[in-house]
Amino acid sequence: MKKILNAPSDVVEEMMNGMAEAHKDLVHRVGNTRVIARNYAGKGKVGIISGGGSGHEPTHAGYVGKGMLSAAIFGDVFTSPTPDQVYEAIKAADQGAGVFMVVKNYTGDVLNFEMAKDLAEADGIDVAYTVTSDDVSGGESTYSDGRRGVAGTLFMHKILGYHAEHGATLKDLKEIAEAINPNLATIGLALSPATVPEQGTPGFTLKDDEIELGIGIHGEPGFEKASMMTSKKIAAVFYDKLNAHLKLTGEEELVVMVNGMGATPLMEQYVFVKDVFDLLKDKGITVAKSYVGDYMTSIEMAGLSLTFFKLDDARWLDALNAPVETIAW
Amino acid sequence: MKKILNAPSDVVEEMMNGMAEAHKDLVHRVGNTRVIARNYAGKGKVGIISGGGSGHEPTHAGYVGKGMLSAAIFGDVFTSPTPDQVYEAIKAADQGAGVFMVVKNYTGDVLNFEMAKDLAEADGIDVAYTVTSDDVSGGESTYSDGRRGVAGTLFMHKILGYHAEHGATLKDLKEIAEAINPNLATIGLALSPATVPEQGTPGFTLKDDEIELGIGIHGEPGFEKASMMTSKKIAAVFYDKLNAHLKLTGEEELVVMVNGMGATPLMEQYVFVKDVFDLLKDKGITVAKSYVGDYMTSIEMAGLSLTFFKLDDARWLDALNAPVETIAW
Amino acid sequence: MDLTLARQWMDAFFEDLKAHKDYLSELDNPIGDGDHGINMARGATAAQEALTQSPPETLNGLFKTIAMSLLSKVGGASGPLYGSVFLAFAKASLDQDTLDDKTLSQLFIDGKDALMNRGKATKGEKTMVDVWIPFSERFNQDPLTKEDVDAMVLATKPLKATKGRAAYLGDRSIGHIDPGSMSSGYLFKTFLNVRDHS
Amino acid sequence: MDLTLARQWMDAFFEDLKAHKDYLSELDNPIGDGDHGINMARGATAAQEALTQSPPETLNGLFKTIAMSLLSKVGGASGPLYGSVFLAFAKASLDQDTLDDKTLSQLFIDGKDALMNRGKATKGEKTMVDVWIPFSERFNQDPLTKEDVDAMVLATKPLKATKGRAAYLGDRSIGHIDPGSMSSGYLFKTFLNVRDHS
Ligand SMILES: Nc1ncnc2c1ncn2[C@@H]1O[C@H](COP(=O)(O)OP(=O)(O)O)[C@@H](O)[C@H]1O
Ligand SMILES: Nc1ncnc2c1ncn2[C@@H]1O[C@H](COP(=O)(O)OP(=O)(O)O)[C@@H](O)[C@H]1O
Ligand SMILES: [Mg+2]
Ligand SMILES: [Mg+2]
Ligand SMILES: [Mg+2]
Ligand SMILES: [Mg+2]
Repeated sequence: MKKILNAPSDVVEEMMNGMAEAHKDLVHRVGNTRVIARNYAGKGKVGIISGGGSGHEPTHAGYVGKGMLSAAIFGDVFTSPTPDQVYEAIKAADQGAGVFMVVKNYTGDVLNFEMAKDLAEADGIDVAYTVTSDDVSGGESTYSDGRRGVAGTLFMHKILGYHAEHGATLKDLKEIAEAINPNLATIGLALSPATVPEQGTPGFTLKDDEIELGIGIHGEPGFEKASMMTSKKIAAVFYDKLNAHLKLTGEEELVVMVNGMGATPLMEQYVFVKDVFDLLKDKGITVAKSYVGDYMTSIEMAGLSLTFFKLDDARWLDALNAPVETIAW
Repeated sequence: MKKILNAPSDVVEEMMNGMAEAHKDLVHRVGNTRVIARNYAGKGKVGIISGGGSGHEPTHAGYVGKGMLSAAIFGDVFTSPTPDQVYEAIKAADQGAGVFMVVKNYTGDVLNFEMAKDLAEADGIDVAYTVTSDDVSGGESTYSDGRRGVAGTLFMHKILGYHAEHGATLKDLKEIAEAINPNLATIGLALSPATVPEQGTPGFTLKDDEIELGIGIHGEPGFEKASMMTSKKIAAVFYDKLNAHLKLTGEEELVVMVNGMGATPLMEQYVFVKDVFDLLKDKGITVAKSYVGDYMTSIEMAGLSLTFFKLDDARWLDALNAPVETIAW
Repeated sequence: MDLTLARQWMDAFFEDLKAHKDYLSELDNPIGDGDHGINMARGATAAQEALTQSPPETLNGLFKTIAMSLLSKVGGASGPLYGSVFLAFAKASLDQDTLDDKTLSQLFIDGKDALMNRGKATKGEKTMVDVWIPFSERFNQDPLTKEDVDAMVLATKPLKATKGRAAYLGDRSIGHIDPGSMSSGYLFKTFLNVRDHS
Repeated sequence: MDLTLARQWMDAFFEDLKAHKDYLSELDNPIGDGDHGINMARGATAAQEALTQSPPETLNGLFKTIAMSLLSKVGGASGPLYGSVFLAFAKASLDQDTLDDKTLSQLFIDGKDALMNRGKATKGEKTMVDVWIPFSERFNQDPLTKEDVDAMVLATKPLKATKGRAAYLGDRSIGHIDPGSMSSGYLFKTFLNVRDHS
């Protein structure tokens, strides 16, 4: 393992401190907790929080700021945060109107956030939450744990953050979140693995010409190992998977996100997004907006994910287009 | 070589098209040229252009937009653009007040931009330029080619872009550029190499526990191969190199940039910037602003660079703080 | 089983978790994210520290301290799950100085119920539930041995996961031992060991 | 040397560049960025295409077409440098139907001057200037052989670079052949070959 670190066990602490100090105009670390909160309070408005294991930077703290998240919780690398820390974020985010949690669908995340909700409610803070599950690599799983929350979650952050800033209640936000979730679909692939600093060895291995399709953001295996293929071919495979979920007719408007997993250069991401655009054009589908870059990473994993967000509601686009004051959006 | 591509020889074309289409609200490709220009014209103002080899994304096109660059030229990967293409950018950027070129100190870049200037002047367009040379890995070289232009160049883009937007003339910009350049100092390191798609094999090799200090953004060897060391130690080595050039007294205000080379996750970059902050605090030096992220990459090289920008002129900070409308700043 | 013995049990469990840290993570690699050992070892260390710092004076206090340590240190799925189990243990041992066989049996049943309540997993979904159900059910019937526990853990191998991270793998989860079941196995085996050697 | 022969020379040069594409890039790896072969081969292909598309009818036209192709296709340092060289060749052969030895000598001197003018490099800085100076100076004196050219190219090996990318290496540039000198060597050797076999 070759990484720029001091002690591997201190990596989350040190990263948090670096982040808070580098961007002190926007955010701060809450005491000694695993929480980074925005400086802008948003008095009287619902706070939006999110979090999960570390190693997905700039997710989540990169999206903390006016118009998006109120606070983010850092778990250990690839490990859900603990309930006491989520509760710290709830307290930091609460400005009198309650706190809405955006949880990605991982058993650990769901359980820990739920426990934090129990703790907060015992202290009289209203908490509601949504669980995103945009990953379609498992196909149409009938069991709830089969679909992970991945990069599409960021649209949830952005849109809920916009509405919270404009005075939405917990109930409003829950409704908006439930309307959004079925319109999100993401699929990813890996070319090379990530190494958790405390583990020191890669989470999986791939041969020289091998890729893993449908991989998760923690290196969870995908639906298929395949030989390296062209960008055009990957775009076609991904399109089919996303389409199987979204059932596109050609009438719809999409928001597209190509998300780099960490080590994949923008060069490849832009080559790929062009192939996606060409495919969508063939199908007659309109791209209303697109995002390309490292939004939700998997440490230094090489690979990318593709998210389609079907714009069932035209107001979602306005919410996406609104300015925010964050580190990384 | 495992990359998400179609034909390696088409990578620049395809990347440009992807970039232009993904961000069509901000930029467009100029015909079939190797130029991406901003949609905002800036009538009557000096245009600022920059460019170089591809493979440094989001540099340069990511910084094209209102308040920063007017246009960017894409050379082949790690290869200077040709004079005819630079000339296309000059034509696209010229809004009647001439064009200012920001050139990084590489023989190829300088020669090709100079030739383009000759071409443009023959057609009656006024052109001035500056050559940035912020890389201090060669020590205080007496020969002009010893110092490369690297990530510090981006502060030049930002500040000149701001002044151009506010009506500065070519002459003004040349003066500002010459005042800035000596206050920029950058030093980088690599943990693993980059592969130019058309070459297919890494540009250099490093052993499992080996790093290269002072590396350039094209994989040019640095001043020393060393064993892997802690982030704190790297910060100390880099500080000494930058200090040798800037001769810091402890009185000054700095802008700090930690720039990821491509494959190095933000996690490591934030750990490292914290060590830099701690060092600067010890020396009594104030950090006025800081940047952390992949600003000027070297395809999928792992590593980072550290830039100190000494704020000799307080107006530079205002220029840095001004908003821009670009893909990646 | 009194406080001293229960404390011995817990210490043996924590030592086992730390000793098998790498092994538990390795089990988590092919069907999870390779951190189960790290998570549990972190929790074990924290719990041991908490117990040393303010040694509990009751069985209830022992299990509660452990529950809070695991909750706040383990993270991942196993944190709240084991946390809930030990909260249930604490509840079941409230006002008890020693745990007789009947209370112990209830304790394991309550632990299993808390686990299933928190995690919503049922039998056969390839989670630690699949060792908690047989262990708590058979506890009162047979004289359970360490070999029995090993067999329960091993029985998770052919299962297809439909809960937890391993569920993302579908059929590819078949043929691997469930890491959480292995760590629960340590809990059961250290229990049998302490009980049988006292 | 008339147009036909000059065209043969140029074609031989381009074929050499393409044939040694990988070798030239390999030379550029340790002291540069490993693209000299790619750059020159790209230029060679472009020049050959341009020459096929509209075959030049004069020596001046031949060299000018090549200059423009290299300028617009090579990129890197070598693009404008070779571009300037061939622009100088074009100028030196203006209104000439054949190149006698005196004109040829002047042609190489003008090429060298254009190169030095554009690149600002002087003797001993480990650039192609270090083969252009001896070749153009000795052209009129000795009957130069391919072995002489090889020796000139090899003589760049012990030099320390102070111009171009290799300058970033300081002392570490010593001990490597300069790639641009190698490609210029191909230009000289194909010249000698075409001249001597006609
Ligand atoms: N819903 C659930 N109910 C019971 N146990 C579960 C559930 N989900 C996961 N587990 C257990 O948790 C173990 C994984 O724990 P761990 O690796 O620490 O957490 P994570 O999966 O978050 O990385 C699995 O082996 C399984 O036994
Ligand atoms: N200032 C200069 N004058 C003359 N030749 C130079 C100069 N700088 C570089 N060169 C030549 O250019 C060659 C490198 O060309 P190339 O690799 O194609 O370009 P780049 O260095 O931009 O990648 C060097 O080997 C050297 O011979
Ligand atoms: Mg985990
Ligand atoms: Mg080059
Ligand atoms: Mg795990
Ligand atoms: Mg080169």
